[in-house]
Amino acid sequence: MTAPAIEIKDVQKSFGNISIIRDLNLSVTQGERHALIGPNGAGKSTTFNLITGYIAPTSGTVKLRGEVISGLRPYQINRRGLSRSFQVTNVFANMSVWENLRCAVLWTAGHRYSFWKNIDHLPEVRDRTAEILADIGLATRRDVPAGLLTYAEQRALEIGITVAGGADVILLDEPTAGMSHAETERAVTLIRRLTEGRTLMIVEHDMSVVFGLADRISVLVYGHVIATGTPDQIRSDPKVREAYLGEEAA
Amino acid sequence: MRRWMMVAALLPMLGGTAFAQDTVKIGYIDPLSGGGASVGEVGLKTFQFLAEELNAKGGILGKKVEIVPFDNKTNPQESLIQAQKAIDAGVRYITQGNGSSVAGALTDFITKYNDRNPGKEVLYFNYAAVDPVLTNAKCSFWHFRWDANSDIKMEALTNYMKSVPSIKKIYLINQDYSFGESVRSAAKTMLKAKRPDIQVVGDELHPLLKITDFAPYIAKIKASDADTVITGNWGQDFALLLKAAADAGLKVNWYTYYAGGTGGPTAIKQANLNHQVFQIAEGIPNLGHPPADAFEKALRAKYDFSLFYPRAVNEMRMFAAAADKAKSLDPVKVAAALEGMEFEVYSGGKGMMRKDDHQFFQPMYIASFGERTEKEPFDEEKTGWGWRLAAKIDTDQTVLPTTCKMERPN
Amino acid sequence: MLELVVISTLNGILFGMLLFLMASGLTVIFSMLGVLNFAHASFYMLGAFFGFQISRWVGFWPALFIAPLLAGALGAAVERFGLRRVHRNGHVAELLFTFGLAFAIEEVVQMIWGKSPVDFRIPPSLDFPAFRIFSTNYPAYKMFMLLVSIAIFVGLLIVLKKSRVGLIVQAALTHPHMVAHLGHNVERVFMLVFGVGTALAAVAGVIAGPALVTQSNMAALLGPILFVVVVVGGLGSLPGAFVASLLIGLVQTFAVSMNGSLAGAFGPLSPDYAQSWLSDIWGVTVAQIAPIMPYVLLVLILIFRPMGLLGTRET
Amino acid sequence: MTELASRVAPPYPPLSERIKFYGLWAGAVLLLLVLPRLFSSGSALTTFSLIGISIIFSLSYNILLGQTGLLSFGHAVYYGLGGFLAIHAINMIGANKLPIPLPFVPLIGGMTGLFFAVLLGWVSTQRSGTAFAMISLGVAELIASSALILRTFFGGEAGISANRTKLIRLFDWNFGPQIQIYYLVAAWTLIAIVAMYALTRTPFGRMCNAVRDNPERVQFVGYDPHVIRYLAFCFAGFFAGIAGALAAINFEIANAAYLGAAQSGTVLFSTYIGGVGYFIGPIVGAIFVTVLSLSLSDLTSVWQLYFGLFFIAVVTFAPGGITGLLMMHRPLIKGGALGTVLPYYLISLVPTLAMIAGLVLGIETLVHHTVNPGEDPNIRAFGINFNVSSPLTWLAALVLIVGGFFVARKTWIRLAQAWDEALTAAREKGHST
Repeated sequence: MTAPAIEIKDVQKSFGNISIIRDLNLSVTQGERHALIGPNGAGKSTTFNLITGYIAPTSGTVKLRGEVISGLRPYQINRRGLSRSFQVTNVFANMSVWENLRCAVLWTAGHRYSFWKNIDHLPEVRDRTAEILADIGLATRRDVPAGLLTYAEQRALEIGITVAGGADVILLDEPTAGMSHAETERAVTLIRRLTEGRTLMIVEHDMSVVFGLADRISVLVYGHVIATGTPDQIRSDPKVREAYLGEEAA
Repeated sequence: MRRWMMVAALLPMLGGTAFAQDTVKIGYIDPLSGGGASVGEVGLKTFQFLAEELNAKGGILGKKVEIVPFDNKTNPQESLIQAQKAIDAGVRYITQGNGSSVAGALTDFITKYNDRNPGKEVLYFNYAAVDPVLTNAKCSFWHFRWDANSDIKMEALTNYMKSVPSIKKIYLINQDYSFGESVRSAAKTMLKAKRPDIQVVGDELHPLLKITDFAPYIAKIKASDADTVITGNWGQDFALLLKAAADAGLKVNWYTYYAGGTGGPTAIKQANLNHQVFQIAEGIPNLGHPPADAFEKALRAKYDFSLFYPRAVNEMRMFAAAADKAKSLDPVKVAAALEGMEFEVYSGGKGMMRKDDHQFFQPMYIASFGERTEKEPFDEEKTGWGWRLAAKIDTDQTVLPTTCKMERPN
Repeated sequence: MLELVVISTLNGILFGMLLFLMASGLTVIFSMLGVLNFAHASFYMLGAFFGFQISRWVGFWPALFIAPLLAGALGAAVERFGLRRVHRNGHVAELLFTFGLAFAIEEVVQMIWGKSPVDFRIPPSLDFPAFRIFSTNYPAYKMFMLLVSIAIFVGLLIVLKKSRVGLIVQAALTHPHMVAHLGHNVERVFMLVFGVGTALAAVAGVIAGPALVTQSNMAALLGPILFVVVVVGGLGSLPGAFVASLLIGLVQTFAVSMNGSLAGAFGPLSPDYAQSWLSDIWGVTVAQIAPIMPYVLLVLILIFRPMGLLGTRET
Repeated sequence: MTELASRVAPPYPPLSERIKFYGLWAGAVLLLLVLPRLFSSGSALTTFSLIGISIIFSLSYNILLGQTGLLSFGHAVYYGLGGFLAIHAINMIGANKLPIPLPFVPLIGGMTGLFFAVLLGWVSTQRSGTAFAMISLGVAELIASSALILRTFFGGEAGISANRTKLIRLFDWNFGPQIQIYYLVAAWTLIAIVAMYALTRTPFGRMCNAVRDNPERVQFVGYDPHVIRYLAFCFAGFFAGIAGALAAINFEIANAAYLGAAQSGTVLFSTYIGGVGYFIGPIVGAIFVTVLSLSLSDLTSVWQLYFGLFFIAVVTFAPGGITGLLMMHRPLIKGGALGTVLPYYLISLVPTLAMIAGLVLGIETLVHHTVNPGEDPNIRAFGINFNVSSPLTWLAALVLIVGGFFVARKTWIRLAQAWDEALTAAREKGHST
């Protein structure tokens, strides 16, 4: 039996006296699409930040494929094959779309901090960048500075950067927030295609996206997972209905 | 007028070289902007006044004397650029005074330049940089100094102090750079030799122009129970030191090098230290020497400052005399004529340009600053106070040996 | 020994308060607008010269109020017509703007008042020793300086904590972005803050002018020490700047009073090392390095406690 | 290469572009070779040498500011230490007759800069932004102050001097004459420009840009922004050291002024004025600021005032620096719309120049009255004679300033409109950059 892609065990996080995350336990198996839902302020983004090393847990451990990663720096975690996107668009605004994607490819292509190679003469980097560029459908916008893209394009680029490094565990933080219905549909197709064969963990408010995309769903309320299960199990879970869907229904 | 140079300065960029000269150009390289500008400007006007004096008598060898100003911003590198510009503009005589670091860089530059460009030699007249090294270890045939170097001043000062029995405990406070260092070490060795009974109760170096509050230093002086302080401080470091002393009610006598510098008299008056501050210099107003008095009057009529550089007067007059003697304006010949030349100095008495190291020796005067009597007609910086002679040190009492090994051109 | 300790403490406090007087305006400007105002010292100098000129016409006390008002108005104008435009070009542009301004102000001051020091005197009503400790006089003017410093500190604290504008400013000190989104007339607040900051610098100038040397290079000579005070104290913290000023004043003053050196502690080096760089280090006394202590403090603070002594946010 | 990449990736530059690219470098080499033939005076050669040194120094600074987003107030530390080590090296090589010719000494300076950057960089670059700026300020003050305390090494405020001709000769050059120093500096400048340009086109160079734009995101593509900042800092230190060594060779002296705040300020000026957003920016800035600082003080005694006003004008109206200002015209030129804007430029030039002339006239007359009262009122500024005591001069200044300003403002508005229209037209033709 393989270790779960992500395993969160008894994690606590408090800022001062306020405890944001309490006894968080969560397990994401390899290859599944796992959605994390919950009302505003439940601690979803904080959970992402804890997993990716952006903040360190007050206590408890986070494991990536069985290895403890809590306490590591974000780039160390990233190098172990975990990548994330951001809720607020977070790209390299003054650099072109092409440069953005290429930066995301470099580390895994093994070029690291190399200052003796001409970046334009790295065929495998070029191929991989071109592949991602075509995948996210921005080929015609290749040389436009990222800061000048439309919102939807930036979101696509955001996902592109996230997957470009070839990480096999992908965390997406509200990838469709603020999009129109049509844009959302395109984004979901894109996510589905790009994360094929990888582990995906996603935070999302759009329930149609969640229930359409996820293999399993965890419900987070006040920094605590109250239920985990398939979409159907979650739909019928009374605790979830009471805590979350119940609210929306009311 | 420094605006003379305005367009001329751009000409060398276009490839011009020295053209036929009907003037003697003296390049004045000193700060004319930034922190040192107040001093540099006084020097420039003094030299321009002296050039006019020479021109009124027909110039040097019939040629008009012209002072060409170059702003070095008190920066050694900038000085070298300006020296290069001056040379391109046809200057063969450079004069500079502010900052021993600049002087050191300039001697080096001119020595190398003359070495590498035979036939185009340039002379360097130093009117105020007092680092002893310039006429000792780093001496150069092309450098002449009219100011007494700091060791000579200390020699003269200590020759006076050894005859003042009331001095028992001395405190040294100086700026932490080569000049301050040489004042302090010279004071210690000379006092030990001349008055072994005098105790040096404190020996302080503080950073140059970085102190805003001298109270802690004054507290130390006070704690040391000193009756006399020797300081080479100048500018803000001098003014703030005296003000802090006055604030704390410190009662000592001050022996200084630069009490007469810009802002110094104002600070002494503000601190109300009536005849407690002494200065060693090669000349002061109120000596009662009639030609000097006339010169002082004429200068004050034209500008709003008094003569701070009697040495500049000696320099310019002696330059004219040397050119006359050599019957040439060729710097090599003028240099040869200057070597060992004797001269009647501005304040009266004989001076001599020593051949061994190109250091000028002259009578030195110790004077105190304070309220005036009718014998002292001149005041300073509109304070109402003026200089009063305390002692004259004759030329032979100021002579020090040199370690200079002069390399003369063949 | 006791004498030196007592006097050094007193001197340290006095010097620290002078620093705070100069830095109080900067801490408000720097913390709130994020502007590294290199022209702050220039406004301090303008204050001194305005004070000098006005006190010649109407006396010192009116000058103490009029000069800061003038300088403050000038500062507000600089913010309104200059910095505000530059603001959108980023912090480096703002910084260079103030650089350029400092250059221009120095030259203008030279044009008007010349390059030599002016005779700016302590007012006769304060020109007497206030008290005497261990035979050292403490002039009344220094006590006055101390009082003004403390008054400014307390006054600023009250304004910041109690008034409406103060609350906005206070909020802007800790959460500059948030306040901008709250729809307050942030621009006007910024202009006001800049004006008040420069006016405070001018107050320091009027008061320090007679005690120090009023000359056109006084701004340049002050150097970056004020930034040290603000950063060591912590951005957005007025009490921090107060504590940092005191700390720097005391550290520097006590360092001056110490003569110790490595040579003094461990004996002189063997003559083999004479005239080598080792002998330089060996012979340096604590007093000699006193003035660079603030910068040591700055570097250490930024490495080990980047938010400063009492700061609330990282620089 | 895959078929996809050849379709989607940016095409490799065609031969014509590459010829243009290498032609540019060849042109630069040629220019450097003939320059001393056109301007042969000593101070012209000195000026060129200083420009070359300043170019290397400014480009090294832009590795920090423009490319990695690090604002340093202490870059002169590495320049200065490189200079000092170079001087000591020259003295040592000369005294021991070591077989190292002068042209290799800058490398020693570079290694010194690198060494100290390696030493001091790790703690300095832990943070970016204001914290980095303040640490660099503190470190710079500490080193500059130590330079005056450690006299044996730094030679006090007088500095250390050396004689560059005492080294073994290369091609029978003794490097005494300035022309030989010019060629030495020119060669090193070319090498340094090529090296620093190449650096921007490496994976590391691109990650520097990424760290500048968004250090947070860099962490999530596998990079440690601290390491990138540190490496950039080391490279900047290395090239600054080379520049410092060349300065030391040029002046044959190194002193505390090399390390000081003024030197750090100047490089910040040059780089920003030239434009941090372009590789060529610092080169333009270095040329401009060097020439300005060398010639302005000859033209007027209040050069500081003009200097200050000029910088205020640049940061206010041209945030991209001189290069940014020029580059703004690229879409117009490409779109062929420049012609429609040019007339407006010419129209607004007249009142703007009038206003500037009035300002200069006013300042110079004022200066004469305050600085040189009672002297000959017929003065000469910027090569023009005028009488300062005449009320006509005052009136002319006033009319020029006020009238110029109001007319100029009108023309500026028209110019801006014309500009916008031209840009829109150019954009429609597909030339957005």
